[in-house]
Amino acid sequence: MSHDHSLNPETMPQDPSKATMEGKHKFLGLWIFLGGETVLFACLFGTYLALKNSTAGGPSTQDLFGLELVFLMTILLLTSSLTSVYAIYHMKNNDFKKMQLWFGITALLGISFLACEIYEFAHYIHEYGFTFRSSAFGSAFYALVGFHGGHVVFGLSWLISIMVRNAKRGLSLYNAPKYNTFGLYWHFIDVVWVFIFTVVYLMGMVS
Amino acid sequence: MSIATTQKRGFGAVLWDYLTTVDHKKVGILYLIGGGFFFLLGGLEALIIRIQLIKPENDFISAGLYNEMITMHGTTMIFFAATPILFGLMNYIMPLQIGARDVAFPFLNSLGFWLFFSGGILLNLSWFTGAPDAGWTNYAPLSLQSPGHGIDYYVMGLQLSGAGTLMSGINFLVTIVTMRAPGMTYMRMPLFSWTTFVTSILTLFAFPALTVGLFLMMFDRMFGTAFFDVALGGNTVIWQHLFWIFGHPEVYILILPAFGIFSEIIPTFARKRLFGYTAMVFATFLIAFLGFMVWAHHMFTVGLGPVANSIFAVATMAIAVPTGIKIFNWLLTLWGGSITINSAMLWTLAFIPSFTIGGMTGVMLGSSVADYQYHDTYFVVAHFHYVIVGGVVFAILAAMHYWWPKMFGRILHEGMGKLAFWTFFIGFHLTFFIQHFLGLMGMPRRYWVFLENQGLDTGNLISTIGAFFMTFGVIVFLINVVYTAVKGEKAPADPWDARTLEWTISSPPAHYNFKQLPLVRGLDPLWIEKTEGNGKMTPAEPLDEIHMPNGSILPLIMTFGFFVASLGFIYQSDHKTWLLVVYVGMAIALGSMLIRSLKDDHGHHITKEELEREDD
Amino acid sequence: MTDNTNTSKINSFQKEKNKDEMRKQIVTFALMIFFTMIAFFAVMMGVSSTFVIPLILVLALVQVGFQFYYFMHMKDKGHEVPASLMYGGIFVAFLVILTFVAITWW
Amino acid sequence: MKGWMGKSKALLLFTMLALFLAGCGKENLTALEPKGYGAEVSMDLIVFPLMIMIGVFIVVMLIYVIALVRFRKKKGQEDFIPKQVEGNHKLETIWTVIPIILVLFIAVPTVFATFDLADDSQASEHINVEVTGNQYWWHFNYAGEEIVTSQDLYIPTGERVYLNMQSSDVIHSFWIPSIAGKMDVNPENVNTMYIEANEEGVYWGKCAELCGPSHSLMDFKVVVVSPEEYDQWVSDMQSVDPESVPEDAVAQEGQELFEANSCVACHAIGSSPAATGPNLTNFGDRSTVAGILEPTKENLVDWIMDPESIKPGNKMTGAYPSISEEEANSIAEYLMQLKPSEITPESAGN
Ligand code: HEA
Ligand code: HEA
Ligand SMILES: [Cu+2]
Repeated sequence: MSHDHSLNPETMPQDPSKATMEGKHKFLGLWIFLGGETVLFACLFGTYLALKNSTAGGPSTQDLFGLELVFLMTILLLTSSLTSVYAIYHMKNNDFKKMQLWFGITALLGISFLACEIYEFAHYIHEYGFTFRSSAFGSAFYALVGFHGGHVVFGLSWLISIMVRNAKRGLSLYNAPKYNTFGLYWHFIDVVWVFIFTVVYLMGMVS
Repeated sequence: MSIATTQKRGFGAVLWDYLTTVDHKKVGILYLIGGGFFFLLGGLEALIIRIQLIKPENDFISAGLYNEMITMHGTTMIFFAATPILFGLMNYIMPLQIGARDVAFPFLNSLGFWLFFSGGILLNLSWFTGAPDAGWTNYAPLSLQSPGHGIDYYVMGLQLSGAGTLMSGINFLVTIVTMRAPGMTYMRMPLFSWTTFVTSILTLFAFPALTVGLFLMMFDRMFGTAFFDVALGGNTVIWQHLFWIFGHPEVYILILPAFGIFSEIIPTFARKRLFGYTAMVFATFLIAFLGFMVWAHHMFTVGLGPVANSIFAVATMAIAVPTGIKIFNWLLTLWGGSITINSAMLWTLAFIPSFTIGGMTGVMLGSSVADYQYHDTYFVVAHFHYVIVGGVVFAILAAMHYWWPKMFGRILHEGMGKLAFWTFFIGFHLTFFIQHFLGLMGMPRRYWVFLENQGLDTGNLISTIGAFFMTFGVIVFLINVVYTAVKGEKAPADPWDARTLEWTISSPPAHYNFKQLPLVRGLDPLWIEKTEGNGKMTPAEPLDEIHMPNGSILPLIMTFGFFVASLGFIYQSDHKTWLLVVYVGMAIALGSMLIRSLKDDHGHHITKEELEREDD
Repeated sequence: MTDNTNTSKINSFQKEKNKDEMRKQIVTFALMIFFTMIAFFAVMMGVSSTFVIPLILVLALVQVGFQFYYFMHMKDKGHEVPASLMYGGIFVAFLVILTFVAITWW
Repeated sequence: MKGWMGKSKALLLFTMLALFLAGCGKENLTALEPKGYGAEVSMDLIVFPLMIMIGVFIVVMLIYVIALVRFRKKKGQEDFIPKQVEGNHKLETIWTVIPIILVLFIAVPTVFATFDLADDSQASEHINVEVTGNQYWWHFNYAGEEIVTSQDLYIPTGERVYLNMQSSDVIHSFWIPSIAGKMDVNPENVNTMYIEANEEGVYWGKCAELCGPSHSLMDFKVVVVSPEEYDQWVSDMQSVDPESVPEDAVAQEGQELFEANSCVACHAIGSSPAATGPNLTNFGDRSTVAGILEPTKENLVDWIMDPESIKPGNKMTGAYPSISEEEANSIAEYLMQLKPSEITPESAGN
């Protein structure tokens, strides 16, 4: 068949994710989107920085944050970035099973990160009564960190749906770009987190 | 031929075709229809504003309704008329100009359109329950205090359409980067394609700021957060920054495509290559770059302090330089040419002085200390209508006359074109020139009434009369459209003896645009072939089957889901059962996304035989 | 299709190249973890804020540089467009944050 | 057509200049005839750039008109193909460099003036007034003087008056076109500006930031008097006895009604800085009722009876039990006789 995109040793290109026009489009499109997301997060960071001292008598950064959990979350997310790189590495070697495996690990790490975040928020709400309505600081904190969390949720759903969808199909020129684009997105989530743990948590603990 | 078959199909089939289309040309036409509709609506609102201000202390409409009227006029015109009409033109023309069969993301393209359209509909639904009334700039805390759901409609409507616009921007960028025809290097791209590219970059970086601003506004209004709530430590100036970080680039999102349009029309009708092409491209980038560094010129009176005011004042004035480069390059393109003046060219020629006046008042506004007087007066209203109407609206009308034959296969009637032009042009200057003085004479903007004995009566009367002239012009144009559709002269492929690729294919083009991709040998490829070759493009590839995407109803369904969810969000603050509507809406939207990602869609192929058969 | 046979038949030069790159990425990762630890450690030790804030910000920037250039391949050929748009985004982001830090409050 | 267009532009320019030189608008409202320091500084930066713009515009139009006249497609030369010029470095340099220079001409004085008008280092040596913007009226509290007024701001000629402005609700903007440019009045911070008037008179002030339905009705007045008269006014205002009982019987009844209907809950008489409603200490001297109406008793009665019909969305509507016309009349009588000073807008030359 002339339109069969599935791979065999003879048709295997150097980088299956960029062998088709569609693949290239997706990849470039996501990159460009990330350029826009940079501004989006900058606006949230800006808002947070402007409002972080407006606690309206409620708890402040130093009252709330504990670094142990944040450190754990950071390691989880950074590691998930590495595992996704591993997965892409296997994709380039056309090793579908290993790719799925490493992406699976990535998903697990992402889920654990999310679990920590949910625990953290619940802790603030129950222990300190600190919600997004408490003060301008509260609003800005939950908006920024929550928006990032939302990205993680979206990334996970994306990953899981392509993994499930393609579980039985093997690697092809049609689905390789999807994995690759996802990988890019996931790294970006990591980038944002690096700034969050630095600007929100670490700088919040220094005063 | 394919047009003939289109005409023979029933109304239902045509409708279904448009609802499911992913063809960039049809999406473009949808944008034009949608944007045109909202332009009429916005114009009607403008007319009501002007009638209210025809005499002092008039009570044609009430104070509350007046504020709703200006808010809806500004919002509708900027977000739902000017921007989408320009995006429609980009959609239709840009792929043809760069020699592409399609855009990079056809599905996303149609989703972008539907999101824009549903946003506009959502916003206008608010007329039934109370429209937003805090100005198109929607400053907090006035917008937080506004009773009813008007502002909520504003927030959700703009959020929907903003998402659509962002998608289109990304789509255009990828299309231009990856899909140029063989030989179409960046520096051979027509200026309209260049401005599409730069406009898309602006969209990409500007709209996220609006998205965030609207999110914060939505949460403050609907879920009780405190971003702008001073009592809990919030800060209303944050909204102003976010709005203008978006808002100023937005005005360049409007004007740059307009510049692109004029840069196509002037060379065509002067029969002369665009003077200083490289400088034009460079100036476009410079305007975009500077456009991100001036937003606080809308906030000179906020009290940001002299340092910030000075920096932003100087940066603002700097934009005069690249814009001046453009103006002079157009003039020098005319110089030494062989100029034909028809309707398209009339709008173009009228643009140059009109926009120059608007730009120059812009530079005057940029002088922060003078702006302490100008700010929030009719002087500003005059400035921005001079640049927007004299720049953007003139450009849209010029483009309509210029590209109408390409898009619809018929040429607009010249006589009516000229009549519409002259009445609109005269009306425009009548309406807005006098407003400079009204402003300086002490008339602030957004005034429901002006009092007697303040020396403002005559000016306002003249201004209103002008608005009626403009209305007449618009109506003549509408009649022209109908007349042309019924009786218009059929258009050949290249009615204007033009220079760029879109004129190498039939009017209107086949749905795959180019049977064989053309080989581009330089700037103004068609012109080159006309003067050096046989007048036809050399194909860059043998005739072969063409891969095209499949149509899909999913974008519409997805949009419908978001639309329903937005309504739910708006009303859930009244009663929590509305959350159900949110869930249903989101389920529809996410469900169709899921279908989209699970169902493989490889598109379809047009076989070689079919293509050969279509060969006349 | 059976993966194992496929893998073995892939151009061995290409495979070597992939492996090489993977090795670099692991080094990158190790460095990132290392930087993270320094940042957390500095804050927990209560180093003076005039010193620690610039330090952690620089560490964050370097880490993000690694992510972009190695993990996201921005250093590779064919990434000119993404790179320039990313720089554009970063430029706007910089202006935005500068504003909110410097002039939102009086 | 081309000729027509050129001429119409020239005509427009000419009318513009004519209007400009003649000065236009109401003299105590227009920004074009400055009567104070801020307005003068702004005016300089309006006129000078305008001159540059007119110059640039003439150049643009010259090239434009000549090009259109000379290079129209000629009859009999339909196939003429002009020379395809790519560009011209010399020209392009010229029209890049000259605008840069022109812009610098505007930018430099702008920066100086910006710093000049933002200078509040001498605030403590001058009169300071706390200005509060409210939907839809203005409150003035003379710092350290125990004087409070609303709607009418009294200032002496030739002296800087520092205004420290904050809003109690939404953003407003304080603007007296003939005396100084505007400054926003924000809810979250105090903005300071100074005004300095040269000529005695009563000047119109306006709210310039959309603040609700009656935004266009949020006018106020600045009463500029000589320094001696100002001192007189200050001492008059300071010696007001808020408890004093009017002589006229109707007015006495009005005073009782004023208290019984809880008008006093919002409206202070005397120097109380409370600002729920406008301070009425010198109501009889006011230049307007409600900021916009002629200062007559009939207008005041109308206002008290139904403020909503006069200023839609105002905060007084519904704040008190409904009142009969007769009662309103008595209250009006009481308020109109609150005339603590000889120095009034009328004496300042309304
Ligand atoms: C298409 C839309 C558009 C365009 C292109 C522009 C272009 C410009 N605008 Fe305008 N502007 C608006 C739309 C636009 N604006 C809107 C909608 C508002 C109000 C929003 C609201 O509050 O509701 C606004 C408000 C606005 C303000 C705020 C006023 C206030 O609220 O107080 C300022 C202040 O600096 C300003 C400046 C400028 C400048 C310097 C340019 C420059 O880009 C102009 C450059 C062009 C020229 C200068 C002419 C050609 C040049 C030459 C011939 C060369 C030689 C010239 C010189 C040496 C001077 N604009
Ligand atoms: C693209 C932008 C755009 C365009 C094209 C226009 C076009 C016009 N605008 Fe304006 N305007 C704005 C953007 C725009 N405007 C913005 C952003 C504001 C600020 C809002 C705010 O303060 O928040 C504003 C504010 C504004 C004001 C100030 C209101 C105030 O401050 O109180 C005025 C007053 O004269 C005005 C007038 C006009 C007029 C007469 C036109 C004319 O050019 C319109 C011409 C068109 C028509 C006259 C259409 C005629 C057609 C019909 C009547 C047919 C109708 C038929 C059907 C519906 C089937 N506009
Ligand atoms: Cu602007």
